[in-house]
Parts: sequence; structure tokens; C-alpha cells
Amino acid sequence: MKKLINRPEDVVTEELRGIEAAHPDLVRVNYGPNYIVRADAPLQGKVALVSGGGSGHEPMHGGFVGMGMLDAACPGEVFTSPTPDQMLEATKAVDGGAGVLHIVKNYTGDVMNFDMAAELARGEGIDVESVVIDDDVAVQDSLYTAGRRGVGTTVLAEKICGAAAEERRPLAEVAELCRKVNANGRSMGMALTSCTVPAAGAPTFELGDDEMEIGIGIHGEPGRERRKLAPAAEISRELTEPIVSDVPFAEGDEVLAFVNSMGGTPLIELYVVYNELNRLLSERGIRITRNLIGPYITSLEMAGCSITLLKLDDELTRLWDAPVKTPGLRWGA
Amino acid sequence: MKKLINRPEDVVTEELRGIEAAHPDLVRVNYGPNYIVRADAPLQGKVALVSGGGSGHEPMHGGFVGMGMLDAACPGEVFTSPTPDQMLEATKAVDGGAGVLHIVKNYTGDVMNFDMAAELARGEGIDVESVVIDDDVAVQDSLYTAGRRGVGTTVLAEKICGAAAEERRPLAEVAELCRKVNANGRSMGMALTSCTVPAAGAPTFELGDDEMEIGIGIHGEPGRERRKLAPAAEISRELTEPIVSDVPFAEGDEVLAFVNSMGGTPLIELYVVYNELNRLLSERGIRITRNLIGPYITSLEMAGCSITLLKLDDELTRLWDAPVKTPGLRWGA
Amino acid sequence: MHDGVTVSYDDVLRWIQTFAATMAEQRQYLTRLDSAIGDADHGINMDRGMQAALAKVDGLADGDIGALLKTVGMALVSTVGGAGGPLYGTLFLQMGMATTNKSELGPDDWRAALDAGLQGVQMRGKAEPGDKTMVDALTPARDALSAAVADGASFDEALRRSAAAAEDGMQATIPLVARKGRASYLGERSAGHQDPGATSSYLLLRTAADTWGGAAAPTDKEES
Amino acid sequence: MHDGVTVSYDDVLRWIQTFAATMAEQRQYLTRLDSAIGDADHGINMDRGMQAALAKVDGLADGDIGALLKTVGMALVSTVGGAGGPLYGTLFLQMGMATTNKSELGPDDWRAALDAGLQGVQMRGKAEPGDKTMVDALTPARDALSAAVADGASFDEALRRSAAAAEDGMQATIPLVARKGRASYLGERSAGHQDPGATSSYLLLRTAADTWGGAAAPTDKEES
Ligand SMILES: Nc1ncnc2c1ncn2[C@@H]1O[C@H](COP(=O)(O)OP(=O)(O)O)[C@@H](O)[C@H]1O
Ligand SMILES: Nc1ncnc2c1ncn2[C@@H]1O[C@H](COP(=O)(O)OP(=O)(O)O)[C@@H](O)[C@H]1O
Ligand SMILES: [Mg+2]
Ligand SMILES: [Mg+2]
Ligand SMILES: [Mg+2]
Ligand SMILES: [Mg+2]
Repeated sequence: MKKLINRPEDVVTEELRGIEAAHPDLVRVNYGPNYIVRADAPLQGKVALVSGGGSGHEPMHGGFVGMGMLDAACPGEVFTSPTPDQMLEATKAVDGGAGVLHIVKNYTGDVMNFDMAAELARGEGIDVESVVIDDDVAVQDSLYTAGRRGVGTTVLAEKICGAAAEERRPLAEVAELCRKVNANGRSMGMALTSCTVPAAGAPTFELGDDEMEIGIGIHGEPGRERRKLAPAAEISRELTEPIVSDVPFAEGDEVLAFVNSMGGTPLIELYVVYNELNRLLSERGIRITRNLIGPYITSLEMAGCSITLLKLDDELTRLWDAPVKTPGLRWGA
Repeated sequence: MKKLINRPEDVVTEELRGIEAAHPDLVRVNYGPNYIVRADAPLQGKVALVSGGGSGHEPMHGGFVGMGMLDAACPGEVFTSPTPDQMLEATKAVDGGAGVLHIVKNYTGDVMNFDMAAELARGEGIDVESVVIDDDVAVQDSLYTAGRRGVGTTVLAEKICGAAAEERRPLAEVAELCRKVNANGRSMGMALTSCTVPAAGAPTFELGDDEMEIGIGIHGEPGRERRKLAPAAEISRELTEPIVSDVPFAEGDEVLAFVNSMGGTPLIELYVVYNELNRLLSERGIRITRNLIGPYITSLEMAGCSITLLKLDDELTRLWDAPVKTPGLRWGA
Repeated sequence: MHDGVTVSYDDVLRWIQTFAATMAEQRQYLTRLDSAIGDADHGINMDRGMQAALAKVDGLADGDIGALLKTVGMALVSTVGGAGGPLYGTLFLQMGMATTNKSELGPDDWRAALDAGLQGVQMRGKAEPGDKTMVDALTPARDALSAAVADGASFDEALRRSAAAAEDGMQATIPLVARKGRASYLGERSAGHQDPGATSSYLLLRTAADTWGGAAAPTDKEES
Repeated sequence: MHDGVTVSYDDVLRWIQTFAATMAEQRQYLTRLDSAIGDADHGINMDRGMQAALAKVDGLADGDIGALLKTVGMALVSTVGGAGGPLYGTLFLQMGMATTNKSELGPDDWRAALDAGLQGVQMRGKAEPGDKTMVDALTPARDALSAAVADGASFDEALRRSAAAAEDGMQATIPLVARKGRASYLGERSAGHQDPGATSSYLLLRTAADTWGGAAAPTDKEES
């Protein structure tokens, strides 16, 4: 295992110490239970946004704490969702009396832990709403299964709902907006390599030199299918088609296109994929009016990418454009 | 070779098409010769900044074109410095009558090609100054060699001089400032893995599972020394000591600390390194007052990191904080 | 238990300690199982959680088995995370609720505790038998235990039968296509792999049979 | 040349074409050499540049060797980049300057051209012999050529001697510690590897000897 770390069991704590040292103007870090909050939290009268999940997806979520995005993030161990006490304490730390929105990625662990935390927080008189993001078209949705995973749309939901909360919109509206983003966002990802969970010490799966995994999530797990390696044009098509043929995309639509690195894929390749994506969408009469390109929701050092498309309207576009000032995403401030 | 590309020989062109499609509000792209210019170039009366180098270091330099940073960037083939005609055409495209500063990383190829371009541009009546960045303490400086490489400080110089040019300071001053940044910035890097030049198809060097390279540049080349893999604390110390024991750093100094990913190293590890760096500098009474953490000057998908320290004063701090709006670096706008 | 044999607070404590030791030993094995169809952390998670539980139960000394089990449950909830945390946390919390104020457990108490724990797991996780989860080990274990108790089998025998049933249930997860948890994302590719949670649940019941079988059997023999 | 044998415009064109073919063939080899002490692109760069040069010289048909060589130089400057671009570009540009308006070259013309090219390379790159660069192949080649011309050797013989000297010079780069170019960053670690640029320069002179040796030799025999 080749990583810039000390002891595997200390990675998350030392990462948090790094974040704390680097961004005191933006965030504060609490240890035991671990959570990151806005430096100016709680903001009276503002709906607070709390998210969280396993570590290993950086900058998500801790890097998205700050003005215009999250009020708090709860980092779990690597690829392991955080615990209810982290979420409860974070919720209490950021509640400014207007209620708290939990943005939860649809994984059994995340959902159950956030459920427990929400029950406990409500027990302490805090108004909590939860929205579960489930945008991964690689996974068949069904009543009888755990349903779709939450992936790329989470980043977009946190940005957009963060902007709405900044406008002092009430909890029910911000939660509704989050559901709208989820309903209009779809993603799919692929991997060229596996990644190594520090405490596990070996790659989660093995891939041949001419193989790739299509339909992966963000936890270093194998995908829906193993395939022969293909050129970027073909990979882009295989990711894009299941997305655009899913519910919300049609000719004439304007979309936000998010081309994400899984961690080990450099920017030069993301732009090659973006070029393909742009071509594929033009052919279908879908217009990219906003984009995000880079490593924003990652799986440690995994090589690969995901594509997320979010159907935009004026409201979503305006909220996307609103200022944001976090360690991981920043503009207009 | 596992990459999200089509034909190796098309990588740079397709990347440029991706950049062009993604950021029409910020930049324009010219093909044959290849260069990227600010969407609003030329700016009358503003000193224009031109940089360039081999591709494979993204976001540098193309991602740094925009308000408050570069006016143009010339991308060469992967790890191959661009040609004089690219630089000449870019220089002509951005000259707004106040002269052009060439920011050149100290590599034989870059220096010779920029020299030829500057000669040609002066021949066409454009006022050109060149500043060569040579900040890599892994390389012994000497009159009889090619001297130190230009690495991380380049990013900081482009940001700071871009801000100065935005203030409409004259060419001589902006060039002098660039030399000052170079005089006060020092870097050192290391690699956990090699990387693969697309057209070469195989990793530039092979490293054992328990080996690392210390003192690498940014072209996937081997470093000064091969060592046994070590914990982040030790690696951070090995990178930091040659930097701080070099000319400009002393107790009481305030510095900008730049922890850079070589491309394949994820953010979680950079924060672990930042935590170590912060500790090491505190011990020496050096205070980090600004920082930059992420993949900004990369070597394709290489895993590893570099540390750059820039000694700050009020002027440099103010110019660093000034608004910047580029695809790769953005704040305050 | 018909013959009056019970497990004491100390037996339950030994079970917890042995299970913690087993999770430490099987950490790599469980994580490898989770690599195949999950995210390579189940052994790491369970080990971390049980180490935390050990530290918590060390302080207790009041002989209340319910309190002991609830303490384990709380420790798991607040240190494991993932799916394992709430599920194993709930399992122990519910077992603790079912044994509040008890200082010893007979077979029927243990059956009731396991039943409550399993119900808690299903309430939290919404998994049915056949979904390829820990429920596939716990359900046959609970059923075999109930049957053994109804048959009038010895505690030792009942424990052995329930562990054997858990083992069968665990093995039966191999051909299944997962419908719950992370493995469900793999669809058909999840078939052919043993579920990590079912494996840790089997180990939980095997540890009970081994620890208490050894503890209860001599008493049993002495009294018979 | 004492015996009056010269190379024609077509011979020079064939040399350029053969060198381009050689760079295409040796692309991987040169890139591998550059992997060891550089950045793994020398073969790729030279191949790309010579392909571009081929496309450019195709259009020319005026019989001016100087114009031909300058065209090659310009093509290299504007397509190669890196260190190779300006250096090989300058080499050919200077050779072109030294042969302006010539439609055939005798041994002394060729010596003067190579000398001008080498001086251009050193002016651009500031490398001295022993720095582990292409200068280490070009310098002995130029010197051997001068000596052969002074000795009154045949053009063919002079070409063979200069290629042999280039080969020796190339091999002599192996033990050297680089002082110029990218390999200098490796310090002591650069020793033990053959310099890629010295290798491509040797190939340039070997190609001249092979192409013109073949061309000039028969003429030589006919006339003698
Ligand atoms: N909904 C569920 N109900 C019951 N058990 C479940 C459920 N989802 C997952 N599990 C169990 O949890 C195990 C995985 O636990 P663990 O690896 O610790 O959590 P995670 O999947 O969050 O990484 C699975 O092997 C399965 O037995
Ligand atoms: N200053 C110099 N003078 C002469 N030749 C040089 C100099 N620097 C480098 N070279 C030659 O250039 C070769 C490398 O060329 P190439 O790989 O194309 O460029 P780069 O080093 O920019 O990648 C070296 O092997 C060496 O022979
Ligand atoms: Mg997990
Ligand atoms: Mg090069
Ligand atoms: Mg798991
Ligand atoms: Mg090279």
C-alpha cells in the first residue's frame, strides 16, 4: 500500500487536523465525536445543512462546509458511514432555531445512522428533515432492494440547497428543493483501477491491464460489469446513455454537467471526457449551461470518472451561481 | 496503459476542445498553433502574462488563464515544451500595448523555445520580458549545469504577478515582482509511483512496492534518490528540511504553504501531509498564513506530492488575496 | 432451561470478550469477504466496535446482563458506523432490553433475547430472509434455538443447534443475489460470495455455543 | 572532394527521408533511453518533427539544398518543442545557412555545414563536450570529418569515419554525469545511461553515411 499516511488508523484524525490547521477562517473541527462546522455556526434563523458519510471521498463532505453550502459535515472512518452521535452533536452545534436538513446518500449504513440521529435530535426538540439522494443509474431501482446509490448529485444538492438556506428560506422549502435536485440529477461512474482502504492494506478488487469496471459507486467496490478497456469516446457514451435515457432528460433541456474524477484520474483526462460528453449531448439537443470538472466526490486514489447531469431551470441555475466559500468549492466570495 | 483517452496523439487537442467547450466565458482556444487566451484579450494598457510548458501538468498552465492570472498559456505535447511559434502567436494575441511577461520554468527546452519566441516577438516590436522560475531545491544549483528546475513556485508567481498586472503595474515592475517571488519560493517533490506518457504507453520508471523517489520534477522522471517507503511524517520532513534550510526561511517568517498533489494522490493524503508540515514549521517558528492544497502542478496520474514554501510580505499577501477567476483557481470573483 | 442450567453475568461477559477476540482474529477474513461484494471494511468495523465495547464494559460491575448488553449496543452504535453499527448496535440494545435486570439467563431467556435482537435488526434494516444479509444467519439460529427449547434440549445442545443453523444460513447466502445492503448494487454479480454480515453473525452464535457450552456443560454434568 | 564526388539535392532529400524513417523505427528505443534519464519523449518528439519535416519538403522542388535544410529546421522548431526542437531545429537551420543556393555538396561543403550546425547547437544550448548531450556525438563527428577531408579521404570514407566517431561519442556518454538538459537533475544517477540526444545525432550521421555512401560510391567507381 503506497500512501502518504502514517498509521492507517490515524488517517481520518490527521486529515481533520490538517483541515483544521489549513482553514480556520472557514471551519472549526470537533474531535470525539468528529465533525466539521462552519467557523460562524450556528447562524440564527438560517436553516442548517448537515451531511456526512465515510471518509475517502474528499473534498466531499468536509471540504464543502462554509458559506453557501454545508453548515456541518460528519466524517466516518474510510468508506464507513459516521455514527449517530456524530450527527447528533453536529446537528446541535449548527441549529440556529430554523431547523436542520440532513442530506443523506442512499447507503444502508448512512440511512440507518442518520435515521437514528434524526430521532435523537427530534427528541431534543430540533426540527430535522432528511432527504436521501439516490441518483446512480448504474443501480436498478426497486422497492425490494436498497435502491439506487447516492453519488454525484449529492455535491450539487449541497451547493444548491446551501444557497437557498443562505437566502433564509424555511426548512420545508429547502428540503423540497433538495428533493427536486435529486429528482433531476442522475449519475454513472466507472473505474480503471481499484483503490486501497488504508486499514485493509490491499486493493478492494483486482483488475487486469485491459479491464475496467462500469457502474461503480464511490466506495472502491466493484461495479455492475467488468469490461474490456475502451477509448474515452466509448466510455463516455456508456456512462451518458443510461443517464439521458433515464427520467428527466429531453431535447431542449439545459443541464449542469459534472465530470468527476474518482481521485486518481488527472484533469487532462476529465477534459477529454468532457469533450465527448459535450458532443454526445449536443447530438441529442441537450445544452450544457453549467459545469463542474474535477475531483469532488472521490474514492481515495481510484482511477476513473463519473458523469452527473442535472436538469436546470432558472431557480437551480441562480442558486448554483450564488456565492460559495468553502475549502473545496469557491466562487463569488 | 489505463487512461480515459482516445488516440494518444490526440490527447492534447481533445483536452483543449474540452476546455474550450467548458469555459467559453473565461477563455478562447486557438489551434495550430495551440494556445489558450483570456476571453477578453487583449486588454489595452495591461501587461500581459504568458506562460506555457508541456501538457500533463493540468490545471497548469491552461487552467490559470483568466482574470487575475495569465493572459495566455501555450500547451506543448505531454511533457514537451511548446514551440516558439505558439508562444509568438500567443504573445501577439494578448499584447495590449503595455508589454508581455513570459513566465518560463527552468527547463532547457522551455528556456530555449521561449528565448526564440521572445526574439521573434521583439522583432515584431513587442516589449517582452522573461523571468525564469527555478525553485526546486532537489537540484543543486550551479553555473555549469542547467540549474534548478521550475516547479511549484510557478503557480504562485502566476497568481501574484497576474494580480499585479491587473492593477496596471508596468512591465518592469511585474517582472521584478516575478523575480522576487522566485527568489522567495522553494519547492521539493516526491513520487510514490511513476506515470505513463500517453504516446510512450509504459510507465517512465518502475518502482518497487516499498520504494519511493525523492526529489522528483514534474515530468514523470525519476528523482534524486530512490528510498524505502516511509510514513508521511518522515516524508514531510525530508521535503521540508531542504526547503527551509535554503536561503530565505527563518524564524518569525510568514509563509504561503502549498501542498501539491502530483495527480494521483488524493486530497485526504494532502491534508495528512499539511498537518505534518504545519507541525514542522511551527517547531521552527515559521507561521503559515496562506495555503494552497490540491492538484495544481501535476505529472499526469503520478502519485506523490510536492511542498512549496513562499516567504510572504504584505505586498505578496495582498496580491495573493486579490480576486482571481480562472478554470483552475478562483476566489473573490 | 429444564435442567435449571443458566449462564451468569460473567459468562455473558466472557462471551462478549471472546466475540471481541474473534472479531480481531477474523478481521482480515471478514474484510476480504466484504471486498468481494462490499467495501472492504466489515472486519475493520466490527473489530473497532468490539474493542470500544470491551473498554466500556470493563467499567460495569453490577451484574445486570441487560445493562451489559445495552452498553455493548451503545458502544457499537457510536463507534462502528456503516450498516454494521446500527444493525449490531440494535441487536445488542434489543437483547439488552429483553434481559433488563437479569443476572442469569436460561435457554428461554436467551431465545427471547435473540428474538428481540433479530426483530430489532429487521425493523432497522428492513431485510427479509433471503436478502443475503446477517438476517440469513440470525433467523435460522433463532428458529433452531426455539425448536430446541421446545424439544426440551439442554442449553448446551440448544446453543450448538442454533450455531449450526447459523452456519447453514451463512453458507446459504453464497448463491443468493443480494437485495439489501451494499452487495445489492452488484446485482447478479453478488451471487457466489458469502455475505460478510451473515458470517460475523454466525461467529457471534458460534462463540456463544463455545463459551457457554464449555461453561454450562460442567455445571450441567455436576447437577445431573 | 578531391575526386570531385558530390551529393546532389536528391541525395540530401533521400537522407532526410531516411532519417525520418529511422526516427519512426527508433521511436521506442529513443524514448526508452529518455525514460531512464529524462522524460520519455525524445523518440516521440523526433518522430513527430521529422514527419512534419517530410510533409514540408515534399512541396519544395527548386534544387536548393540550403532551402531544403532550412525548411527541415523550421519544421522541427515549430513542431518538436522540448530541448530537441530548438537544438535540432538550429542544427538544420545553420546547416541550411551554410549551404544556401547550393545544388550539390562536396565533402568540404558538408564539413562546413556540420560545423555551422554544431556551432548553432552550442550557441543555443551552451553545452560543452562532456556534458552528456548530443554535442558529444556531433563534436567528434565534425572533427573526424575535418580530419578525413584534410587527409584527402574519399567522401564515402569521410562519411564513414564521421559516423564511427559519432558512435564512439555516443557510447562515451554512458559513464558521464550529465551537466546539461533534463538528465542533469538526476546528478550521479545519470551515469550509466546513454544519452538519447547523442543517440539520435549518431543516427543522423550514420544515415548520411549509409545513404550517401550508397549513392556516392557507384559514381565514385564509375569515375575512377
Ligand atoms: N438492510 C440490512 N439488513 C440487515 N443486514 C444488512 C442490511 N444491509 C447490510 N446488512 C449487513 O451488513 C453487512 C455489511 O456491514 P458493513 O460492511 O459493516 O457495513 P457497510 O455495508 O456499510 O460497509 C452485510 O454483509 C449485511 O450482512
Ligand atoms: N543544453 C543542451 N545542449 C545540447 N543538447 C542538449 C541540451 N539539453 C538537452 N540536450 C539534448 O536533448 C536531449 C533530450 O531531448 P528531448 O527529450 O527531445 O527534450 P526534453 O529534454 O525537453 O524532453 C538530451 O538527450 C540531450 O542530448
Ligand atoms: Mg462501509
Ligand atoms: Mg520533454
Ligand atoms: Mg462494508
Ligand atoms: Mg525528453
